[in-house]
Amino acid sequence: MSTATEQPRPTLSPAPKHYAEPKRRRRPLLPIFFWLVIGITMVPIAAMIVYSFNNAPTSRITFVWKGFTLYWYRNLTQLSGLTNAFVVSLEIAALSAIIAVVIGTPLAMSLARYRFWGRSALNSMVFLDIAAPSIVVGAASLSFFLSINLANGFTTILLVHIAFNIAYVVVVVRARLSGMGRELEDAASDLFANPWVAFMRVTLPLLVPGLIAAGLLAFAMSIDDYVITSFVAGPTVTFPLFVYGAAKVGLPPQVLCFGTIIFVVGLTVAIVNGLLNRRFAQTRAVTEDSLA
Amino acid sequence: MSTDQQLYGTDAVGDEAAEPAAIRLDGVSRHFGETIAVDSLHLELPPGEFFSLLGPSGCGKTTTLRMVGGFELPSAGTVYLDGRDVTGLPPYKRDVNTVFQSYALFPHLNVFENVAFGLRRRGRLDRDAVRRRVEENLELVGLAGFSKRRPTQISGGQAQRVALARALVNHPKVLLLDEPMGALDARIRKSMQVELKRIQREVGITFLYVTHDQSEAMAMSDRLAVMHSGHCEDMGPPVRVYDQPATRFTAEFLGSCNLLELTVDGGVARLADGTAVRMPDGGQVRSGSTLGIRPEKLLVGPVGSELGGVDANRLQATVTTATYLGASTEYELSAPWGERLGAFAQNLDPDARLQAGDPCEIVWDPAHSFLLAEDSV
Amino acid sequence: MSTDQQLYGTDAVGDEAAEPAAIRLDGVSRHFGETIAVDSLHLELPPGEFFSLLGPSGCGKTTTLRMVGGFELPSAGTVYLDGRDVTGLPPYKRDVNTVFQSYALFPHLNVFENVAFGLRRRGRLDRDAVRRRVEENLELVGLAGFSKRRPTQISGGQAQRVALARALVNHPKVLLLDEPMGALDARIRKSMQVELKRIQREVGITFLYVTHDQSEAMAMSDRLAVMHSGHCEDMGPPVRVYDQPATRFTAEFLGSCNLLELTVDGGVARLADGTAVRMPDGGQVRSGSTLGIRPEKLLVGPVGSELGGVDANRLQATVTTATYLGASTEYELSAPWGERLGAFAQNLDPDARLQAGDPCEIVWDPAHSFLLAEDSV
Amino acid sequence: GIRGTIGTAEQVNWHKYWAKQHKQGVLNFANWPLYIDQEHGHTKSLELFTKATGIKVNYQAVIQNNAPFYATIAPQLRAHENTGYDIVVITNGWELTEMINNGFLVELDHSRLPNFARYASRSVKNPNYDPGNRFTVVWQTGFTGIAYNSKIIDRPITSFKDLLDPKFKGHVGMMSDNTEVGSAGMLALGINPATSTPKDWKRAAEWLLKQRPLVSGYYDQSYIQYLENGDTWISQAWSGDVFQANASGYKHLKYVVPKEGQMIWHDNMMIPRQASHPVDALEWMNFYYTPKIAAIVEDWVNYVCPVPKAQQYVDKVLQDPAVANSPLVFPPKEIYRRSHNYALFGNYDVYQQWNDIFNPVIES
Amino acid sequence: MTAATIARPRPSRFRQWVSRHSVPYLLALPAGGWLIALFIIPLVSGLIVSLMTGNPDKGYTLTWNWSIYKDLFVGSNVSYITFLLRGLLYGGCATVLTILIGYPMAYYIAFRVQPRWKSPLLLLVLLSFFVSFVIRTDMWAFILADRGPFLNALRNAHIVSSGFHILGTPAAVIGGDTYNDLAFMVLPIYVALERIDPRMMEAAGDLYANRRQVFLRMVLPLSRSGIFAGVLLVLIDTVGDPVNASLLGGTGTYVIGQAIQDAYLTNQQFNVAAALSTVLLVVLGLLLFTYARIAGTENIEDLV
Ligand SMILES: Nc1ncnc2c1ncn2[C@@H]1O[C@H](COP(=O)(O)OP(=O)(O)OP(=O)(O)O)[C@@H](O)[C@H]1O
Ligand SMILES: Nc1ncnc2c1ncn2[C@@H]1O[C@H](COP(=O)(O)OP(=O)(O)OP(=O)(O)O)[C@@H](O)[C@H]1O
Ligand SMILES: [Mg+2]
Ligand SMILES: [Mg+2]
Repeated sequence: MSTATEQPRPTLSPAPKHYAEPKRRRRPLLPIFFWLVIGITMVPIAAMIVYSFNNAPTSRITFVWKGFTLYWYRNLTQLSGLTNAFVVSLEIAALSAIIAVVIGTPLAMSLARYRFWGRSALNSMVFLDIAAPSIVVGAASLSFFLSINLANGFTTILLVHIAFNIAYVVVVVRARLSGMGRELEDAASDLFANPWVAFMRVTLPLLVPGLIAAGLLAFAMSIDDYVITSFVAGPTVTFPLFVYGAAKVGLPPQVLCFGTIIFVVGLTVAIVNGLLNRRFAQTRAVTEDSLA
Repeated sequence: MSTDQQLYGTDAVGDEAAEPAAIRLDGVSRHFGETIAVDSLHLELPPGEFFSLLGPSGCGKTTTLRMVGGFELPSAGTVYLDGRDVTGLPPYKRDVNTVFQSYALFPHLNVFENVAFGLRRRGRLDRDAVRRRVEENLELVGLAGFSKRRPTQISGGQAQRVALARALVNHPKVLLLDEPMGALDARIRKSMQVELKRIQREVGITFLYVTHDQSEAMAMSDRLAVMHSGHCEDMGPPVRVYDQPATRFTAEFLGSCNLLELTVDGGVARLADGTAVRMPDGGQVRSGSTLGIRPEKLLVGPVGSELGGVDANRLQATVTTATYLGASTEYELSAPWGERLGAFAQNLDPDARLQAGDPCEIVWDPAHSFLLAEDSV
Repeated sequence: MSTDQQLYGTDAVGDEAAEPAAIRLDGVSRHFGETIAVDSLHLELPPGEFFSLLGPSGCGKTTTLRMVGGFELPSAGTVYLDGRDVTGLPPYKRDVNTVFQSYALFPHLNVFENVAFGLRRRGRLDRDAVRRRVEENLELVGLAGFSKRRPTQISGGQAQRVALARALVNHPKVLLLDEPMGALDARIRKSMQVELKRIQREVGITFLYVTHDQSEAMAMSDRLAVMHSGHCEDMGPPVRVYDQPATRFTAEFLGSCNLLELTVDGGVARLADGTAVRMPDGGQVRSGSTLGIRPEKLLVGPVGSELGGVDANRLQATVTTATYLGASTEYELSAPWGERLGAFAQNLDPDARLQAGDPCEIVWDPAHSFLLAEDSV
Repeated sequence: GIRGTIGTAEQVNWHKYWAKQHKQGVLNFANWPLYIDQEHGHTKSLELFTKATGIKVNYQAVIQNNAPFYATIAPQLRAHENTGYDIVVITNGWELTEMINNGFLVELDHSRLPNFARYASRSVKNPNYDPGNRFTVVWQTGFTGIAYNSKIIDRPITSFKDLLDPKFKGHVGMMSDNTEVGSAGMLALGINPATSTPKDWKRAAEWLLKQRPLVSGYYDQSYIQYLENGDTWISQAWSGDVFQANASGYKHLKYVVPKEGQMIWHDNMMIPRQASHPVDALEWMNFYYTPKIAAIVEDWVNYVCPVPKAQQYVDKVLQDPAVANSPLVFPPKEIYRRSHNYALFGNYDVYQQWNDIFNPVIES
Repeated sequence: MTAATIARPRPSRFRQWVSRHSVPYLLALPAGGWLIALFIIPLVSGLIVSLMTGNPDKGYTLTWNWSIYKDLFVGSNVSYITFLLRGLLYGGCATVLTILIGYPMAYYIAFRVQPRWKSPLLLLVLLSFFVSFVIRTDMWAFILADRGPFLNALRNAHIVSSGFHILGTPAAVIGGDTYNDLAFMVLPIYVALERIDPRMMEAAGDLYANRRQVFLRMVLPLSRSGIFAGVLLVLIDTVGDPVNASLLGGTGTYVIGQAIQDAYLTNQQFNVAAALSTVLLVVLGLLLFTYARIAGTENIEDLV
């Protein structure tokens, strides 16, 4: 207890966030409200999953329950348009996520690790990139591509998706880095590791969960984007664009199947990553505490 | 609870008839699942006393305090505040205030509003009265000019004073302090101790003070209790507890201590190498009981220096290490039978200090040593 | 830099001819925008020395260390290691290793890999050699069995040892330690100090040790430098610096200290109330210069007790507060002219202790006091 | 600056062009949703085509509306790049005119479209917007008239004037497409849209604004749902939708050809200029213009069939008299006589004028 | 200092300076360049295009036609101002709703559940994000359709009149916005609440504040930054959003987002579209800036 910190340090010494048994009485309003809202948010998801199994007569979803079937899953790829759209979305999401992580991580490092002229400008740019309304971003990008007479399509979608994914990657990775503290890199270079080796041997391994998280976030953001894409897509059709179009006249059941599949996959990935993070959490905690 | 009373011989239990104790814990326990944080604790604080809970980390000090403050409910036992059973009352219904280890100042309020918070909640005073009360309490802790500052704009020591004022302004019957100096550095800490003591004397209310720093506890308390894994090891005035600890744990926790095994033959107590030693008066020694001597009670000098009185105990030894600490020197000595002893000498002339390897003479007055019965060991 | 040498009278400067200093800082400065963290600092460490940088928070200790380690570039001045100018070299090209305040162990590597890290990077040894070196260094810090543990699975003290081993395993010419004990609690800290000193003696390499805990510095260092807002206030062996501090700051930083204004008339130095006082030998006193006496050098006794030698200085005073600290008692005394003095007495018999309000006699040997020229004040 | 469309057309020798092209076995077909036969997701017509010609069809229902779709492909067309489609289906209207005027379309080689010559109905040959079918052949024709809910409205509906009946306040549905709305307005005033002038348009707009308070909404393709569930009692409607509604159990919905007449429109197949499989596209057009295939498609789509001979096939082979005998699917001559074409917009400014007049009616 | 050590030449301080100081720029270059080229420049070019005149036939040329901003909102035959205000209104309502609904949820997770349950509950809140935005919006349209199971049930139970419908009403649009952005509000508020030291609340209790007062005087003020972050995210996202309006809305709920889309993607009035989006950006910027001033929130960047 004899460190010379002048400021009080609130996080030290175990402070129970919750009271263990014996409890004081509490009316269970909060939990009821919470679960009610959660329940409501589940409705459309449930509907999607349920109706993806509905044995609809026509190839539009209908309210009447005509019995359980796996038909739509078995004929998932029947609508070439839908399948193409989905594949395009996957490609763009994967590419944009990977590229965003690859070029976004260095930016995060320079923002988290160095003080330099123009840093705050960069920071605000990243912030603005997240904050700007997608309708504006989409419109602006389209005006840009029009003015340079670049025909819209797969490329333009990819370019723009990378642009907005960079911001998400930077935010996630930067948080991770500042959580890590630069001491470890100092230690590495003190132990004869040149900057590159220090990065490969120390920073990167500790960053991996952060990078995964960032990548997943970017992927999700990209595969789910409608507004921006709708401007720069040209004739290319992504999954959300297809769904939006089909929505006007009634969705084909396969859309729900794809939706359900995305849902299940995404959920599992998220849970796995969560567990991963939990494992890394302790290590991060240690480095953080030692900095306090 | 009788057993405890015999053991601790507390002097407070008798006079319930007169005026009720400011705080009384009656066999209070607190379990967290498996861990027993506090184990049927009995305490009794007469009004106006400065009482310290002293103990290693995790021994249950904070939990005890939190139960008095009403932040935890006891798993068993009763909490009385001047005679009234408050075991179930929520904090905001208790006439008690707390200074938290991390101060827990409200970051969104300035110093004045922080201090005024309690008064406003109670709403017994009009605005001016509140202002006056707050002003005078800031005065009291020597922060007259700081009303408008935000908690982020003041130093740790000042934050500490604000927390104190925020509690005192409500004139509580009892003030609870959980390691209030924990976050301060040695220097500020020292001055705050004096400050705190002064304030307590001025306002004259009961302080229940939690710390794991024994010198802090001894410097400030009228009485202190040494806690160990949830129960009370020893209780009494600092001098008594330091010079005549009831248990080995207390002896060692309150500062380093030489503990020597004794054997008895022919009614004479002897050390490991058979040297006969005089006992403190009234200590009836049995084989297997332990003799305790505090390092500062061991006088160390070059061989043949005539230290101590005629009836002092004497030993020959050699210095193994001498650590210079500025104001004093700490010696590690090896006794004839090989055991290591610690001694502690105030520095006067530099050349009088012994160096590692020097042979030396150790002397202590029997009255300065104490006995531990083996059962307490 | 000549001036500094006179001022510090360091003993290291002479023998450069023989072998180059392990570390030499030549007018090194470091600015961070406005703040001057380090201000043209001169240092010179002979090989094998245990040297401490001591100073309050923010005085530039860490920055100095970081410049030696190569983590910061000096704004001006030169850094020599082993006589070689390394001012511009990055850390990984310097034959220096650091024990960081927070240890900075690699959380994703186990203890063994942490320690092996440096050797692997240099790649001068084959796998077995590395294994042997790591094993023996873990041995050295007493963590033989811990190779497979992760940093999260060991205690603070152990982490500290790992950090030490990780640095030592590279056999650096110089070891830098930045408050290595900062995060440890008092008890472990004590044992680590002894441990560290032992290890330094065994490996015999130069230690540059940063701390703000003066007792730690004095206990361990061969020499220490007291830093204050970026420049060096005093430098020398602990005893010298403590007993004969060069400046007021040093005197007060190294432990509490009574500083008395002197006036001279008729060639005799007098205190505020005119009492004549004997000076330490060789101190030429001028009016306005200050007399310093450490509290432990002030003997306090009941009036008429025959303390001290014949040529000791004597004063009558009264006890204002007596703080019991177990091993010792701290007195606050009021001198006849009203000034407050601090005194410090080892506790022997409890009844010999003075209480607040008692009149008393203060005695000190002139040799135990020291003079500060007013310019240094 | 942003490049415009005018002057981007270049002279092409179409004989040379077609001489260079040959079949590649792939066809990218961009069409509207629910606009081709679907049986549990299988499209018989296309499967037959693939079986017959070995051309794999990549059918994409990506066209929601003419204008948006045209806007998405326009940049490519201007830049003379491939839009990725070999056939697109677009209604006669400004977008189509635009594409023809600017040379965004491949001139069809009718020597390879014998079936069109043989089977196509006179109504789809040599239309005013594409004389001689140089660039387009019709996919489906449709009528825009009035539909009403005979359960609620007991009196007969005969005229656009009925859309002005205060009794129907809040239950009148109109189209959100400004061409449809505008045309309806003019028919109501007895003006033939095909020959109308901006002055007529303004009068129509006034009539529509007068009617606005009665209107419950200006709907896109979802208008039919509002009719079916009774939210709207009377509405502007497309013949095919009403027919499908009748087929799926909403017998009480009646389609009326108002006495002022109705609008007729054609959705046309065409080949974008830089399409990479024009020969395959022609083969499909030719294949489609056979009674059998037209019938298969028609039996599901229920608009107006461009191939009269398909009627027998629907009747005899597909055993679907309801469709076969419907005057809406295989209309008699006099129905055509009472049908009017849309106004033709020579250039963008005219079209813009139209928008400026009619958008305020709809957008609000 | 032996002659040897003095004589040894020292490496150029300048070179080291450069080598050390160029690192951050090199690291920032790829992504920074990307953002400038494909985010900043487009934003600017959006402004430029808005100052062009022409039509898709003739093309558009830059004529610095500032008057377009006046023409759009003053005496235009299409009342864009209405669409803008409508967008702001819907966005505002949705934002308020997300606060009212999201705050209790965040509070529940932050203070009322055991630590090990927190991340699972957060995941629940985020669950809807695992379904494509358009799908989940359209599923609402599907469920709430006038002849859909939900309304039929209500009608059969005679809870609502046969004329009653949800789709096409502003309520539907606002509801959709609220549903889609709820998590954007819950997360930042949760983070802010997590930062509150529980002992702070105990201290309040210790100073005679009952639970209501603890909330009003401690928790709410301390979670302000979280609310601000939430408002930032939700408002920005909902004001411009065309999807909810067009899938759940009707003819009376036409908003600025749709106007921009139609101007670009239907009528090809590039200059109009660009102008509208520029206006939207500016209006939102001003709104949030003033709010930041009022709420006195420090450094907005931290919130993301
Ligand atoms: N809310 C809680 N849930 C579970 N265990 C708890 C809780 N609070 C305290 N404990 C346990 O009870 C024991 C006593 O805790 P307490 O905080 O009272 O010790 P302490 O004496 O205050 O320690 P320190 O000096 O470090 O503050 C410890 O073992 C601690 O782990
Ligand atoms: N990277 C930096 N940027 C700006 N100022 C700095 C930086 N590092 C240190 N300083 C300033 O330089 C001065 C010295 O800092 P330094 O860390 O060396 O002090 P210190 O003696 O190590 O203090 P402590 O004992 O608290 O570690 C301080 O005022 C600090 O604020
Ligand atoms: Mg505690
Ligand atoms: Mg430091």
